[in-house]
Amino acid sequence: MDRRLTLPTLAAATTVVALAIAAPWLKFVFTVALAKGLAVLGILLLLRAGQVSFGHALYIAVGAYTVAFLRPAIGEVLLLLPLAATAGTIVGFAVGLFVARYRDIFFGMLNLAFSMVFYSLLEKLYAYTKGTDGIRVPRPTIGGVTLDPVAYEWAVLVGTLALALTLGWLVSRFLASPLGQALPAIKTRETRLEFAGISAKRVLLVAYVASAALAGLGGGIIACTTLHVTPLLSYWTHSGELVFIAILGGAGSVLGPFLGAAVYELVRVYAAAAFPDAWQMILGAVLLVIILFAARGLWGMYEDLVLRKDRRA
Amino acid sequence: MAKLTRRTTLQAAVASTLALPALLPRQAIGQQKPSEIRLGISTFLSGPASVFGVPGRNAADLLIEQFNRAGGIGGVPIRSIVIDEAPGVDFLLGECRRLVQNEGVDVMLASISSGSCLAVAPLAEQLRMPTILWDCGTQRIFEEASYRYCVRTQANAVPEIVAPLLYLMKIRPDFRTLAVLNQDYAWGRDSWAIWKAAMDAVKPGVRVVAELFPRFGATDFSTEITRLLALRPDVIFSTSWGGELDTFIRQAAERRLFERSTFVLPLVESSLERVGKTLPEGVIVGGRGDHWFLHPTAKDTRILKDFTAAYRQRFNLYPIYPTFHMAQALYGLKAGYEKAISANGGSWPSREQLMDTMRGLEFAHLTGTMKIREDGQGLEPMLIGMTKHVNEYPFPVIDRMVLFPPELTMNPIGTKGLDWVRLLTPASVQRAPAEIPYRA
Amino acid sequence: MLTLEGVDVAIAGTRVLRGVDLRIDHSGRVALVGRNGAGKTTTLRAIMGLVPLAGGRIAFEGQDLGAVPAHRRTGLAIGYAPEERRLFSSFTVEENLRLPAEVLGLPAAEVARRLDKTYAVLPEIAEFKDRKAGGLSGGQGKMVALGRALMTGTKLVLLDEPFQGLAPALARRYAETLMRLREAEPELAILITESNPDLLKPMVDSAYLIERGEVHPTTL
Amino acid sequence: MTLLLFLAILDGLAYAAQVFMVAVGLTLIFGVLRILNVAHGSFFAIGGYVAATLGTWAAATAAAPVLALPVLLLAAVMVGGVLGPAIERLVLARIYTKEHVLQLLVTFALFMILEDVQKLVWGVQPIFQDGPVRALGQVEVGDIIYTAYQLYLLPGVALATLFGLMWFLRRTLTGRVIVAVTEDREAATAMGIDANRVYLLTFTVGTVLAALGGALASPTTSLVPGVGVNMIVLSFAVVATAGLGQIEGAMLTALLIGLGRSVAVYFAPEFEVVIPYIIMVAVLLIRPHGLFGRPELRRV
Amino acid sequence: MTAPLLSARGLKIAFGGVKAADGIDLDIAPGEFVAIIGPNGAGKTTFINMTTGYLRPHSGHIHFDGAEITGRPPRSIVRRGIARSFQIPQLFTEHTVIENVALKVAAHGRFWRPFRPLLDAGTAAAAMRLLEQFGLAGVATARATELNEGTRKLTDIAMAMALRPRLLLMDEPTSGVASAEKFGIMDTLVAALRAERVTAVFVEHDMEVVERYADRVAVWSQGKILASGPPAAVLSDPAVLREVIGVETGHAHA
Repeated sequence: MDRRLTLPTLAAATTVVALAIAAPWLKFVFTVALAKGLAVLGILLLLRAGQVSFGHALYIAVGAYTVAFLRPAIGEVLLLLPLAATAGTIVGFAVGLFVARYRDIFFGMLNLAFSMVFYSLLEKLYAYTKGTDGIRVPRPTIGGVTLDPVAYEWAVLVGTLALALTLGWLVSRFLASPLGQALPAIKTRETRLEFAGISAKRVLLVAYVASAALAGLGGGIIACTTLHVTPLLSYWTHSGELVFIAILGGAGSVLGPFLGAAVYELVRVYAAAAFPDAWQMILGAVLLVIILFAARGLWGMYEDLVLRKDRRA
Repeated sequence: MAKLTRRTTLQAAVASTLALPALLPRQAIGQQKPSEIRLGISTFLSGPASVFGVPGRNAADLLIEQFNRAGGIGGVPIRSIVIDEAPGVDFLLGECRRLVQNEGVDVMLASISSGSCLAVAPLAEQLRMPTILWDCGTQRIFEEASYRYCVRTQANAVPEIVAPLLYLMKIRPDFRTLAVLNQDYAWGRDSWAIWKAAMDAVKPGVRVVAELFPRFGATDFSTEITRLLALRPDVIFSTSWGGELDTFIRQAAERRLFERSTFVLPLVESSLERVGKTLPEGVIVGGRGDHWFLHPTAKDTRILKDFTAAYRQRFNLYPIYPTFHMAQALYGLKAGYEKAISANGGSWPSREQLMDTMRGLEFAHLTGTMKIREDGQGLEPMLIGMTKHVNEYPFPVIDRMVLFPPELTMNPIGTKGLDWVRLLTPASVQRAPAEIPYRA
Repeated sequence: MLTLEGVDVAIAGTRVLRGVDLRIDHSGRVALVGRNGAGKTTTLRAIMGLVPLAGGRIAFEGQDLGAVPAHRRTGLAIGYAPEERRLFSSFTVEENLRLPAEVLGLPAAEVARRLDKTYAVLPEIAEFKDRKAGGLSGGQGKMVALGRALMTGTKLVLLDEPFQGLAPALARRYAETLMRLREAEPELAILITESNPDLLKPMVDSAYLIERGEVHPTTL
Repeated sequence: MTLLLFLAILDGLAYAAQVFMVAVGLTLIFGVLRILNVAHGSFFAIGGYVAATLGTWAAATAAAPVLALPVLLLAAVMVGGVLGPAIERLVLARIYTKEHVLQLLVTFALFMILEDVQKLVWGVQPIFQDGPVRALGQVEVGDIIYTAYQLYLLPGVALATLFGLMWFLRRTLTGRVIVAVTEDREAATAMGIDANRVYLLTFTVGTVLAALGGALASPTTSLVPGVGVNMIVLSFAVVATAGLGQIEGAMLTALLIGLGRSVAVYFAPEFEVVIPYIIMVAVLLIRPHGLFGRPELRRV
Repeated sequence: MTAPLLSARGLKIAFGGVKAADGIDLDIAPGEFVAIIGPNGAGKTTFINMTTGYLRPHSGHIHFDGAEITGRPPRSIVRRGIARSFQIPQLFTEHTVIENVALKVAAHGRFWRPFRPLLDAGTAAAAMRLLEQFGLAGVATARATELNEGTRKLTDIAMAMALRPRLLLMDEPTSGVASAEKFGIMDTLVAALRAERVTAVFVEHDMEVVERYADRVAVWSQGKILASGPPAAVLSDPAVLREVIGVETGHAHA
């Protein structure tokens, strides 16, 4: 892993824990943010290949509903989360086989279509999903231990943080591998890959399945945190939100998604607190400003600051 | 707070996050009389359901001002903090935590969406947060779990659907065919399930000729209307609301569907002013409780007259059922606090004392008095009637009103609504009270 | 009439033109020869304003073209036939011809006059003027591209590798057309790029060699 | 059965007309600017709101029935004429050189902003102005009553828009200039065409069309917060299925979706919601670039 | 004569009426170094595109090492041992030279190991060896965008060599390169090809290069092979001189 990331990573992790100690309500916000960050990490993989999915909320919902459906049978987080990731992987593979053939707008729209079909199913199959009312998830055990609510929240936050660190590290390893390095070729000229004897479709499929698994895991964590899942999780605006976070955080580093997710959630909370009727407008304006004036996102801003400091030193 | 949030930089956001908790050191159980009661309200401020959410919020603003002018509750003024439940459960639960753990909110008034209520109730237990469910309709909440910190100050889906059915049976017992057109989401499905089960119990053999569930948020029902025109069912039942109900009514009126079938619209009270006399006479009207600004027994009371006048003056609209629901929540809260204070010998009650008092509480509100049952469920009558056009108003009024008492329409504690409605009999219809005609 | 002084152009960080000096006089016929990738196309694109200059100056009849946006340059009576033809495939041949003249806002009579003139020089394209440009063969397309350049280029036309990809018979026809043009429009200045200098020998009066983005006068 | 099918087709045509009106502006903008405009739904909604506002004003005047239809067009032109150029110049013009993701997200940001603007201006109460529907009256088909607005006006306007656009793009100079930029921006510039102006014009026309879609929908539907959101997804599906930038394709797709939907409502109502997506996936499986889309030549 | 490594029979393809290949028959023997010359647009690059699977001939067959490869996808053909370089080098601009080469090394070997770094010891060594062979060791850590044209050409060819081909097809290896550099580049790459015993075909416009390096010359004209044979013989053929006049002969430098 890039050594330049070690310090900011540690600083960010410490900040998250410190803030959560100082303000207990942030435990929940940060857990959800980190879980979304995992899904955005997946979006980042696809962005490297120049592809935007406008439907990845699908996999968040797949993960979340996996937890909700299995909770009556399985009461253990350490089992539920891997199952959520597995469900994301399976659905991601099935959908990926289809969408990996398409590029650009078609890729984005097909993902959108699949997520909207899934959303409709969640609403429709009322007998199983309870429709928009959603399914309640009784608090599961962690490692066989039934924790009190506060301890549980801490455990989920710390666990998610650990997962974010581990998976962030793994994704950065992945991006440094030949497979990861081949992703940009899909963005520019994928025939180059074909002439190197490599199927661009398969490269994209691998990234796609990985992104689905990450989003599935993120969805599982969200279900274990909110303890209530609704079909809204898979609505297309939530997919747009994931892409938004990816750009906000910056696609240049694996820290970007988590940085973006945390800032997104905080901006939304404070915008909603200050302007309950117009928080969406504030978020839109933030996004607009980022794209127009700092297209490399928050991580890009950080890099610029640090680089400038380095140059001065 | 406002100053902090206006800063937009990351640093400021982080800094303010750090600073906020320190600003508000509060004890979990405040036995001392607080300087203010902080009231968190979750409601829809965006999206289609803001048709209900914003009137609810408006009612809260109006009543809280009134309460505070009169000395608040037990001498303590109320301050409300409103949050938007539109972005979804994950956001709402974060906001609730923020309100409780950061803003030091004393009481929550939770949610319009049933999904939100189902998610918030367990959190309320966890945070020991007194919570009043002010508008959501699902009967699942108190049937599937028991909560110490949650009560509901209105009825639920069961009486809201059973009452119009009993009314239909009374007014037009001879119908043979029926079609349903509901929004395709939990409420639309739930309310149909209740209706169907109850109808099969009180009048077996009715043929359901079409079950139409157009997409939630649909903007066009002309295909559905063509089909209904062709099928000519005796009765068309729809629990749709908001813009979709308005659209359905307009499109149905333009194509004279009202001339062919009897409509049962249990939520149409909230659309009357908007659709105006496009809605013909003879449509069965409900409003999720006994809410109407011309409530037959309360319309001449000071409290309702003043409220309607003040609301109209401020918002240029007549109050609709969500405003009444909000009022019930606030009157209930006030009554609960006051009773708990006096039971506590004049000193400020703990959260637990407050919530214990809320159970079994009877309190007066805009249209009468209501009671909160031991399980936390509110009991209120159901006002069902039929549209009538009069000169005094540019929109239909409700005539031939029947006020169904809760005993007739609400399942007892410990039963499940969907099971209980199957036990209804044709005799239930006979027990309905007498009609009250509209009087100007 | 047209002068390039010290023109530098960089594309994606690579310098493609380095200090190009080039000059075309009134009614001059100039060849710019060089291999593929030497910078011929970029030179013409720079004249048309389609790539930004990294340095230097291009002037047409004394006017600095730096102040003239790309889409105004046909209005100076410059015509341009790009490499690869680049006709609008859903238009008919005549629509392709008319477009640049109509965009200039020329009166209908003037457009018709220029069209007649173009058909006079290129009689063969009049035969298929109602066909869609997308269905033309390579040689036909080249002819139409030339015709389209003539519709606005009443003072100067820039022809980018007109012979590339043409079969010898077609190349000969195209060369004959250029000779005919020379007689019909003696005042017209022409800049032709080509990798094969011998083809141009009979029809130009001066030549430049371009190599690695550097331009030198040469003789053919 | 035959009658049912016939009715289903009538309903389908009316619905297809609405779908086409929403999608056509989007597809036009995409064809020229290569930007998939998420804010399109907001233009639809604002067009509807302005039409309803103007309609309410018109209804109060003496010439109410005469004005009912022209105000719809007026609203569309007002909304498109103001919002289109403003957004194109102030925002989009700055991002043409940036990545597609960013272009898409910029319009997403605009959508978020406009969504709240619309709420702040018109509030949350459903707004309904059915003057135009009433002005045109009813039509009976068998014993089924239709509104003339639905049966004649909507399909009529859709056809007029389709043929008008085709005529405009093929027969007028401005139209051909737009097509030229669509085909080859650089060659068009070299032919003296100011591509920036074409972008401005196209975006404005697209915005007017979106607003017109909203204005035409306003007499038959309630305007509520979020009314634009649903339109976006639907029109995206149409554009992708049609083949990007294909106006005739958009019409054909709208017909497929309209007929598919109404047949579903009659015979399998549970499938109604997913019809557009099923059609989209099915079409793209067989034709990966959409019904009328052409594969762009891959570069070596 | 040994069996040909590559054998093309009756290849035909046309684009919008232009016949880029109109019955091409061509055999390449193992170890040969064959130049393809001809005017622009004669179909030389099209031949490479068909042989590497990028284009499918409308008719005709291509055999490589005895097996038919006509119409197979590029990646399958690469796996069989045919690599190519490009007239415009296809480098990953955001990567360094060694990363570019390493990616191709990995593509040939351990591509599908998702968590092994691109520049692990084995891959880096293999890439470095190639860079040394092509005299590129000095620019190993330079970004692809910082290179001059000649170096980019060599990098592109080194990348093709990283796929360990038996046949290498090069599209104008010296185009865009200054004349002063061209022989240096050709020396380097011919030495590398010989060292690895790779058969090669290259499209070229520069007759000096062709005369000096090619074992055999095939002259392309209008989709047909006009002549084929040793450079000295072919390039003195008057028919070739007339038809292939488009090829720069050097006198323009005067």
